[in-house]
Amino acid sequence: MTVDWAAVRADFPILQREIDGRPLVYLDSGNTSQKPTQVIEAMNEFQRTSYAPINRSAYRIAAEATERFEGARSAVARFINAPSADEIVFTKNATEALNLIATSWGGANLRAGDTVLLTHMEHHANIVPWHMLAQSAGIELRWVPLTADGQLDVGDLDRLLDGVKAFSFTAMSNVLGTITPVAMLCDAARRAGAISIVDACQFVPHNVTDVQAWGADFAVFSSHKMCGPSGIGAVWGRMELLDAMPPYIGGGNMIADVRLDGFTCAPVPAKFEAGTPPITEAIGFGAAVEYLESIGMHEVRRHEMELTRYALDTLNERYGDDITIHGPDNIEVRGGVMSFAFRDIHPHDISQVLDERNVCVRAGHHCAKPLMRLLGVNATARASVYLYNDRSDIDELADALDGASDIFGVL
Amino acid sequence: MTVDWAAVRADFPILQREIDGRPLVYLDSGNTSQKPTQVIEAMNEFQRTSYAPINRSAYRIAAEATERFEGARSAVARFINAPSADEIVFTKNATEALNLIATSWGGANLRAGDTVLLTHMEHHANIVPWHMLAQSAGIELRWVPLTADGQLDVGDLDRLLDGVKAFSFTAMSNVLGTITPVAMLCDAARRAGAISIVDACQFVPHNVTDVQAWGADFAVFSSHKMCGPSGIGAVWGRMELLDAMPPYIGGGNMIADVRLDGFTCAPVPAKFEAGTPPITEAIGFGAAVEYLESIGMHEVRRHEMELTRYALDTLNERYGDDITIHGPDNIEVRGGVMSFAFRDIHPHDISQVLDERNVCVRAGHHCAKPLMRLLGVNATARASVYLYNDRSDIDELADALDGASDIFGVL
Amino acid sequence: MPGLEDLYREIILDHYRTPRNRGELPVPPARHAEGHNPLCGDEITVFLDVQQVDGVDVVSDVKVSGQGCSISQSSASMMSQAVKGKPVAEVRALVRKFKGLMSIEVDDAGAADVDVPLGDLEALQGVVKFPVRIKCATLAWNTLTQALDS
Amino acid sequence: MPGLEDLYREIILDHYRTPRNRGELPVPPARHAEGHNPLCGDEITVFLDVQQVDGVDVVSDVKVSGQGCSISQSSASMMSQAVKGKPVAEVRALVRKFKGLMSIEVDDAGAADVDVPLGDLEALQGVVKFPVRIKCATLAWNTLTQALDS
Ligand SMILES: Cc1ncc(COP(=O)(O)O)c(C=O)c1O
Ligand SMILES: Cc1ncc(COP(=O)(O)O)c(C=O)c1O
Repeated sequence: MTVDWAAVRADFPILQREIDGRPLVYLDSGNTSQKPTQVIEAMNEFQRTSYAPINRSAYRIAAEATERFEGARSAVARFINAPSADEIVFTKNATEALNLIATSWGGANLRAGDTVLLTHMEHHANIVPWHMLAQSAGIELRWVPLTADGQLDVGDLDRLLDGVKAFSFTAMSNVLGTITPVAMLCDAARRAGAISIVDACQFVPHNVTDVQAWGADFAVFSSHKMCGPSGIGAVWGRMELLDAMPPYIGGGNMIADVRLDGFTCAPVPAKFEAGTPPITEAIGFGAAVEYLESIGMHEVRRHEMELTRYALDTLNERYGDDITIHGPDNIEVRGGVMSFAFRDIHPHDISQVLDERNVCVRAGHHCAKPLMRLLGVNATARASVYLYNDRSDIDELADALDGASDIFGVL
Repeated sequence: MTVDWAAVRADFPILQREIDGRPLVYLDSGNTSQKPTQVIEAMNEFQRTSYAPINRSAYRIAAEATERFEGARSAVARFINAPSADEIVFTKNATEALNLIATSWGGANLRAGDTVLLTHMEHHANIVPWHMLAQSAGIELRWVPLTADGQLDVGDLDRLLDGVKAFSFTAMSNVLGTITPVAMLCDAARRAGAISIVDACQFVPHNVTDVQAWGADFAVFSSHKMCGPSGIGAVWGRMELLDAMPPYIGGGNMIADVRLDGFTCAPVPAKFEAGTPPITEAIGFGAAVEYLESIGMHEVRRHEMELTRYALDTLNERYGDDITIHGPDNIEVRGGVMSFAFRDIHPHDISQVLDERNVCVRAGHHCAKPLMRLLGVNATARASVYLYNDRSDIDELADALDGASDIFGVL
Repeated sequence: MPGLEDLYREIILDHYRTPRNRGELPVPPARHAEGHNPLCGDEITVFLDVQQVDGVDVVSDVKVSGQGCSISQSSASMMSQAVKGKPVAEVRALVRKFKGLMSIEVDDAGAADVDVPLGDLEALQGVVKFPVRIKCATLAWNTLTQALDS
Repeated sequence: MPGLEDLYREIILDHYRTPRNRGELPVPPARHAEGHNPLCGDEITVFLDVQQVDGVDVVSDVKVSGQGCSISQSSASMMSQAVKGKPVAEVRALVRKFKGLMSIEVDDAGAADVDVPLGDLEALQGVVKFPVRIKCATLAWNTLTQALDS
C-alpha cells in the first residue's frame, strides 16, 4: 500500500493556516499533535447531535452514547492489541495514568525499602509519582544509565533488576528519540520477579504497538499525542493486576455500593473511572485511532523513518560541527524526535528566531531534567515530526536556523 | 432585561434532533447538560486553527493558545467571583476536584480520629474520597441529618461541628433539588474552626455564584453540567490553603525542579495541574461561562424557578396521590431537579416508557445511595431542567407518564 | 425502533406482578449470593438449596428476594421456576443458554446450543432490542451463578 | 507582527555576550537567592552584599551566576549594573519600575511612576511585544527581590 501523504497532510486544517503569509511548519508533535478533520468532525458532530451521559441513564440517546464510548475503548484496545477492552482504563492523560499505577498498584504492593527501577531518560511523569511514593512509603529508586549515543545501557541490567519490584521505563525517549528494546526489558523484569510498566506516550502514536508481544504488565499513553483530543489518556494493564488493585479516585461510577460506613468497588475498568468521564474526548480518541488505522501504523513508521533520516542528514550536512543532534543516529532505534544544540545559541532564542518563519519547535527541558543534567545542558531545542510532516518542513527548519546565525552568529 | 428563551433553546443543536419524528425532550441536565453552538464552535474552531501546547513552548501559536487557556481560567474565576484566577485549578471533573482536596488537604491536615462532617444528601463524589481517607488515615465521618421535606436539619449543627476539621457539603442536592444555606454553613464551620468545602456541581450551572460572599474555603464544579465540554472541572480554593498543600498528581508542569533524589513544586495552580491539561476543553469551558454570562445567571435562575414551579404544579395536579415528588416544595430553596416516585412503577420502567416519546429522564440511585436508603427506595426517576427547557418539555413529561400507567396501571 | 410491546410482554408483566419463589431460605444449609445493578440500583439475593439426589447435585429449592424493575424481577421469577428441581449441571447449561438468548458471548462457544428448553424465558427475547435492559434481565442469572460457585 | 529587531537590540546582545558582574560572592556575609524559569529551564543565582552606609542599607556588591537565554542573561547583567551601589529602597523602586516596563501590575499602583532612571534597561521594552519572553526578562529581578527579602 502506498499512502498519499499530501492527502494526509491536507486532513489537518491547521496546517493550511498562514501567519504573515507563510504556512505553519509544525515540528512540535512530540509535545502534542495536531488533529485531522476526521477527529474534529467526530467530536463536533457528537456534540451537535448525540451528546448524552454515559452508563447511568436508560434512554436511547444515552444508550447510544454509551455504546460509542465503549466502542472507543474497544478501538483503543485493538490499537495496542490488548487482550480485552476491559483492560483499558481511561484517564485524563498519561501522567494521571502513571500516577494511578504508582499510587494504586505501588501503594498496595510496595513497602519501605522496596525498589523501583527507572531509567535516566524518563519524563517527569514517570519520575515524580515514584518520588512521591518514596516520600510517602519509603520506596527506593534505581536508575538504568545511558550509553554515549543515548541508548539504555543494559550491560548491567540483571544486577540493576536484582530485588526490584517494578521496572518503569519509556518505550521511546521524548528528548533523544531513542526507541528502547521493550520486549527484552519486560522479559528481564519478569525474570527478576518485577512487573514492567511501559511509558508508551511517544511510542504508540508512531509505531505498531502490541502490548502482548511486549509481555508488559502496564502501558500508558495519551490521546493528544496521537491525533486525538486533549483531556483523555489511557492505562492498559493486565486484568489480574487491575482487578487486585485498590481504587485510585473515589466517587460515582466506580462503586458497587456506598453506605455511611464504607463502600465497595465496581469491576474494572469502572473501578478506576470515577465521575463523569471525558465523553466527547473518548469519541475523538476512538476516531483518532481509526484514522491512524486507516493509514496503517507500519506506513506511519516508515514515513517518519524516512523523514527523520532526511532531517538528520540535512542538518548535519548543512551545519556540520555547528549542530549537535542528541540521541542515536541509527533510525532503526530512534523515532522522529530530534533535540539539538546549535552554535551555543540558547534554545529559547533558537525557537524565537525559528518562530519568525512559523517554524514551531520546543525549547526547554522537555520535562526531563535528570536527562538534561546528564547531557550537561539546561535545555535543548527539539524538532519532532509526525505523519503530516514532509521534507519541506525539514527544509524550512534548516533555512530558518540561518536566521539564528545571523543574529547570534558572532557569539 | 428580558431573555428570548426560544432563541436560547435554538442555540442547542441537539434539541433540533428528532427521533421517530418527535423532538428530543431533554430532562437530564442534572446529569450532564447539552452544549450550545457557541461552545461547540469555539472548540471546533480552536482545533481547526489554533490548537497548540500550553505553557511549554515559546512560539506564537503556543503563546496564543496559552493565553486563551489562561483566559478561560480567568473567565471561570470571574464566574464564581474568585479573588484570583490563580486560585482556579483545572481538574478532569468535580470528582477529581473533591479527591484532590480530600487527598492533598486532608492527607496533610487530618490525623487518625479527626472528624469530617458530611450530610445525608451528598453525592458519592463527596462521600467515597472521605471513606478512602477513613481507610488510609483513620479519620471519622459525621453526617448532618435531613428534615422531612428534604432540607438539611441544622438544628444541631453546632454540636455536630464540635471538634470537626472540615465540613464538606453540597450547595444543591442532585436528588432532592434542595439548595442549602451555604453562607450560613460556611460561617458555622468557621466558628467551629473547620474549613468548608462546597460541592457546587449542581449550583454553579444554575445560579449566581459568589464564593467570597459564601465565605467558603473550597468549591468544586464540573464544566459538563454548565453547557461546557466533558473532560474538565475545577477546584477553587483560598490561595493560603492551596499554597500550603502537598501536590496531588506528580509529573510535568507541576514541578520547579526534578532531580534523581527528589523534586520541588511549581506554584499554584501549576502545582496541581500535572501533565498536558484539557486544552481544548478549557477553551470550551471558557466559552460556556461566557455564554451563560451573556444571558445572565439571575435570568437563568428566574427561568428555572418559573419552570420548576410549573412542573411541580402540573405533575401534582394531574397525578395527585399517584406521584410523590421528593424535596422541598418551596422553589426559593430548590433548583430544577425533581426526583419522583410514580404509582409504584420502578423508575427504570418509567424511564423506558418515557423514552418511547423521547423524554429523557434519569432512573437510578443518582450516585447518592445513602440518601436513597433514607428515602427508603432503591432508585427514583429524576427530571431536571436547564435554561433550554420550556413548558412544552414539562407537558411532554406529564403526557408521557400516562403511557406508564397504561402498561403498568394495574399493579 | 422496537416497540415497548416487544419488551413488556404479558407473561413478563405477570411474573413481575406475581413473582414466583419469593422469599429467603435459612443459611446454612442453603447458600446465597447478592447481586447489584449499579445502573438502576437494583439488588437481588438468590438462595439455593443444593442436595445430592442419586449422586447428582440438584437445586432442590430456590428463593429470590430484593427489589428491581419489571425486567429484573420477572427474569428472576422465571429463572427460579426454571431451575427448581434441576440438576446443577443442567442449571449451568440453562444459564449459558439464557446468556446466549441475551446475545452475551459465552466462554465455550458451543454451550449456547445445548438443548435445554427455555420455556417462559423465551418471552425475554425482546430485551435484546433494548441493550440497556440486558443487564436487568441477566442480574438474577449472574447472581445464581455466584450462588452456585459459592 | 513585531520584528525580531525589537527584541534583540544591539545593547541586549552586548550584555548577553559580555555579561557584567558575573560570578559569586561568599555567603555569608553575602546573601543569595536562586530563581528558575520552568519554561526554558533557566536558572539564575543572585548574590548581594548589603551594607549600612550612613545608616542606610546599600547594595554594595552584586554578582550573578547561572545560565539562560539572551533575554534573561542580558536582563540580569543590566540589573546588576543598575543596582550596584544603590540604596536598597531605591533598588526596590527600580524593581517596581522595571516590572511596570514589563507591563506587570505592581501592588501599589503609583510605584511604577517613581522617578528612577532605567538607563540601558529601556532597551528591554521590546520584550513586552513577546509576552512569552517577559518571564525571561523578569527572572533576575524576581530573584533579586527574593535575595533582598531573604
Ligand atoms: C515520554 C512521555 N511520558 C509522559 C508524558 C506525559 O504525557 P501527558 O502530558 O499527556 O500526561 C509525555 C508527554 O509530555 C512524554 O513524552
Ligand atoms: C452534587 C454532585 N456532586 C458531584 C458530582 C460529580 O461530578 P462529576 O461527575 O462531573 O465529577 C455530581 C454529578 O454527577 C453532582 O451532582
